[in-house]
Amino acid sequence: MLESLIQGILLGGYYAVLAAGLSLMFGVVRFINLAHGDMAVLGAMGALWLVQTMGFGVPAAIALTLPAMAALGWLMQRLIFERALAGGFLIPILTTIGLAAALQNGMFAVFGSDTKSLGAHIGALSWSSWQLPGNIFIGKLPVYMFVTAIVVLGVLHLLLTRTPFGRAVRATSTDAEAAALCGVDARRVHRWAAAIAVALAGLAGIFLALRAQVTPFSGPMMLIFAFEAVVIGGIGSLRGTLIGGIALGVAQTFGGMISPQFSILAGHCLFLGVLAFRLMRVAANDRGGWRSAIVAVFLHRDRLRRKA
Amino acid sequence: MASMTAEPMLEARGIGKSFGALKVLHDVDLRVMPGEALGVVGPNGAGKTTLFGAMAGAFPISSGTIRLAGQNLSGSNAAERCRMGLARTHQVPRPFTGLTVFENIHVAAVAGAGLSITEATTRATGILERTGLTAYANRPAGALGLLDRKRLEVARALATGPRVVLLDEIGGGLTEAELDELIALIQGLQAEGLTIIWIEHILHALLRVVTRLACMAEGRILAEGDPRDVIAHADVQRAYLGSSPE
Amino acid sequence: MKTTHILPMPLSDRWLIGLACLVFVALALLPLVASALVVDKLTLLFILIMFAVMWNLLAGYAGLVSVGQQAFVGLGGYAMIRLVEAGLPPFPAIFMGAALTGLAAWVLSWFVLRMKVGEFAIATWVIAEAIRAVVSFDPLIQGETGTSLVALNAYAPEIRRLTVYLLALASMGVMIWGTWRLLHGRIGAQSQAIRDDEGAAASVGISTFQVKQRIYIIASVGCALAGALWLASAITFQPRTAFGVQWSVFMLFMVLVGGLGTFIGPILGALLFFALQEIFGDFGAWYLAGIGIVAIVFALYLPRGLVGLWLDRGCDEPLSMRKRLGLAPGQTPRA
Amino acid sequence: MSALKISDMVGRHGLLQAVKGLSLDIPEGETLAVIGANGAGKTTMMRMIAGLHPVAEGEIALAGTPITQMPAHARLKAGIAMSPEGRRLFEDMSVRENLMIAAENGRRGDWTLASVCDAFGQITPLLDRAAGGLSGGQRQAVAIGRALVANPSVLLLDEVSLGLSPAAVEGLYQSLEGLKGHLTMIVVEQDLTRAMAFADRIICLAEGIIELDGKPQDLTRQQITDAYFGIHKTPEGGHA
Repeated sequence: MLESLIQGILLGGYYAVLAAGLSLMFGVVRFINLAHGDMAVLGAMGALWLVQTMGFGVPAAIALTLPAMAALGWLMQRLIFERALAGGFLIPILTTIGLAAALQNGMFAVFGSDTKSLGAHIGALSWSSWQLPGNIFIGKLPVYMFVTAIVVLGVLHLLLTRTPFGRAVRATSTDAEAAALCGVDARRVHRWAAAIAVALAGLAGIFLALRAQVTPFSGPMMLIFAFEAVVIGGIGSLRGTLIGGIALGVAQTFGGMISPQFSILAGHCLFLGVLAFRLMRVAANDRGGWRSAIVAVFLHRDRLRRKA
Repeated sequence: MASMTAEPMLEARGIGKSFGALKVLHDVDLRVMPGEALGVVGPNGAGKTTLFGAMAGAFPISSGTIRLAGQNLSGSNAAERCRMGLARTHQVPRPFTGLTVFENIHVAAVAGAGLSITEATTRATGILERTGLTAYANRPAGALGLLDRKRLEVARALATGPRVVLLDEIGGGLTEAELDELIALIQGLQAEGLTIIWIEHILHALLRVVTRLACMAEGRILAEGDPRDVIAHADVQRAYLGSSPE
Repeated sequence: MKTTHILPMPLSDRWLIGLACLVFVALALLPLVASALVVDKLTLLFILIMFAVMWNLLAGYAGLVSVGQQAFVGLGGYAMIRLVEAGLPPFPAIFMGAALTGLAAWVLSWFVLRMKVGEFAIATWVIAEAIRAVVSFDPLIQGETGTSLVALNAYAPEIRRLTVYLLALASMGVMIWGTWRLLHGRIGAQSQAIRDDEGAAASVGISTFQVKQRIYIIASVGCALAGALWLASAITFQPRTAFGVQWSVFMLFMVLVGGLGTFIGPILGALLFFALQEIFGDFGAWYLAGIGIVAIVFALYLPRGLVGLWLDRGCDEPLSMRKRLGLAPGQTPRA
Repeated sequence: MSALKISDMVGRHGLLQAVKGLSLDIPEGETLAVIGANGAGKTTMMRMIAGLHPVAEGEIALAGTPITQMPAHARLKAGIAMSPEGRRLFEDMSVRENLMIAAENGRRGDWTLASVCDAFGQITPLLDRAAGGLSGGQRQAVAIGRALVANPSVLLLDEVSLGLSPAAVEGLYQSLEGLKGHLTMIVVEQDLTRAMAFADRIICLAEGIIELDGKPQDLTRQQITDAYFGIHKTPEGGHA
């Protein structure tokens, strides 16, 4: 029980990194990137290629992949997303679904369909663990990944709260016009935000490759997990994203205790439950709180019956 | 006047509305008699459009009651209120851009007045004629100019077979000639006995139609009564122009 | 002279409909001469057209952009399997299954139709995933392994092929004709009004929730029917395939390329998609990646699809939903 | 030397013409007050000068340099700053951060965080509070401070006293008095008395055009009221 809880929390770090990029894109650029998961897989594939084909070490591969992913994000924003954003809400959805299909199948064509993992390249780290009192085993790799996640999110938090760039990002996301009046170029901010978001996706992909396997078609599931973490934690804050990621991780590990298939379903259920609760709360507030909402629903039904 | 003793056509009592912490309407009372034309004026942010939204059911109100010909409207949504005879136009015209002008009016006649397709066609044709939109009947509504968009707002509201229409700044941005046409249309509706509430900041246009004027500021009704008296009212002058000299 | 009538359908549209009826009859007779391969391929084409028409109804006419229609594709197939297991003959089970899926859509509609656009797109997808997970718990389905509709093996392959072909053809015909009638009726104009401006639609007396709900349920039943027919031709049911997001991606591609929100667009899009698959399908993944890039290009540079190219040349939309009013010569626009 | 020159400027909201061919020449150091009813086009005009609203036709020149096509963020660096309608503070950020953003992205000059706090004394104790929790008068002070700290040559103040208590308006104008003459100011003010007392020159907009333009001492209140309400356009008055 306690072991599952700890594992769930550690898993949450990975989900939080995955979700942070999506949340950043949504919060700052107001862009829903349905290819976010596939970009994560691309990052993983890039690192795998550097290690397996080019013979780099894992740390070097990570150090090379992340800047490349950031550059890719900047270019995507510049070449595709900016144009899609001008077309209302439908065009970004269509564009990024197309992008997702192109990435998945392109990676399949280039890298093949076998599941790949970086696990074989990090030696004992992939399976060694610490033993805690009470016969609890905690894997070293999950702990290192969790710590990395916390550090990355912490640095991102400091970047957003303490630097001129971060102020420009937050200003643009709350009120792009007012930010322009303060001399902030929203397009430049958006490009850099996209760069960070895609680099974060790449890091999440590498995490997945380290702790499990990736295939070219892992992206959609990663996107769903990222969305779930974002919605559970609430859009707009890194702390919320971390909490959402951890909640998702814990739900999945507890679900996994019942049966392996139930693991993912438990996450979906948590997500749908949170969403349903929010929708009901909005509906209730519209009618002046829970109590009057219930009264209104019943009154309403009475009148409809009278009409019929 | 006979209408003085009759039941009000539309009556708002103690309407309050808050958006989060911001209180936009404070205890607003407003009533119009059948066949009456009431004008509403007031500076930016006075809560005029919010009051219309509250009466038409665009969002729930925080307090108060609204009655249409004696019937309490609380708990009915915008569509139901429209079918009960309360129609509105929008300050910024909101045509269904993917439909033609004729279809915009037709869909309102079918949904708002419950007409059959054939009946709605007859009504829509008549309304096109009245509002001077016949020539544009088959054009997409998104391609209309501003005056025609405003006419379409009125036309669509009329198609629902209303007892009361709420007109929200339908005169803004029009040329003098366009404004004259619009006023003639509204005067015609008034002559047919339709009850009208009209928010407008073009005072000279409003004064040609309404018999009573209400001035709002900061979510409250400042003054109400004969239009000339309301304009001369010190509070109204202050709300518009700031503190009086000396 | 005052005119108070809606113009009859243009002559070109009448020709088009006449032609479509001829094609339909020809397709009904085709199995007499065509090879088994052609019949199978055409069955797939009919299924694709059904998907495209239903997704267009949902997204193009009612503005409900769903990435989760695979929920109903899969549920249609699953319901069919369950009904056959309960003793129903397979072919009636196709339709019963679709009807049951409609019931599920009715339940879901209370939840999903209250969401905003972005939430709706993703939440419908997550719901599809959740349903897939639940379905794979069913011992009959055997988790990811899936199961087969062995009951269909009771029929001779030719009979089965022909029946599925004719059922698919008939279903497609009913769906196209039904959509046509639906969109020409009250609900058609009302749903488009909601798509253009939901608040304004409510203000002219349109019951927005009810209209959206009906469209959502109809589109779900349509997808379930097409999904069950697909299962009847493919026989094997695997949750990962039946509930795969690729169904929604295909729907979206066909509708986008053909012309979102036009009647003929999704049919054109389905034909094009089918043709692309026939020509380039052998390139496998590269072909699918190409489809993705085509989708990006269309979304960014030709968002109104192939029909948009036609409209941009100032031509009228073929088989338009527009109600046109007959105008006397003096009543034509001044400008 | 004109600080800002606007020639035949037209601005649209979709198909609506909100500003209909407006020309205006503002000399350096002048304080111009803009009055007019709702929908007269005041805010659209201000937004067009600041670069937030596209100029459909016409030209804007800042100290002789055309800036018509320049985006808003670049105009700040060129020397135009605005306190917009509704203040538009970044509510989740502290007052200090609100000021820092403009300071970091604006021009360098005499105005710094410290000198803004000196000029608007009421800001100093608020620096570390969230902007969302301020009163109307405090918000307006911060919004003006945020515009000043970018060291503009032209300062635009939209709806200066809208929604403020009389005491807050009084305090604000006392601070603004100190700015007069040092930079060019365009002020949208609903309070006519205030506008006449404060500005060097007044224009009255009605339905997108300049209905009246003159020095406060040359204009009567009656002239302004008529221009404002457009009462001379009633049928009895005939079309002017």
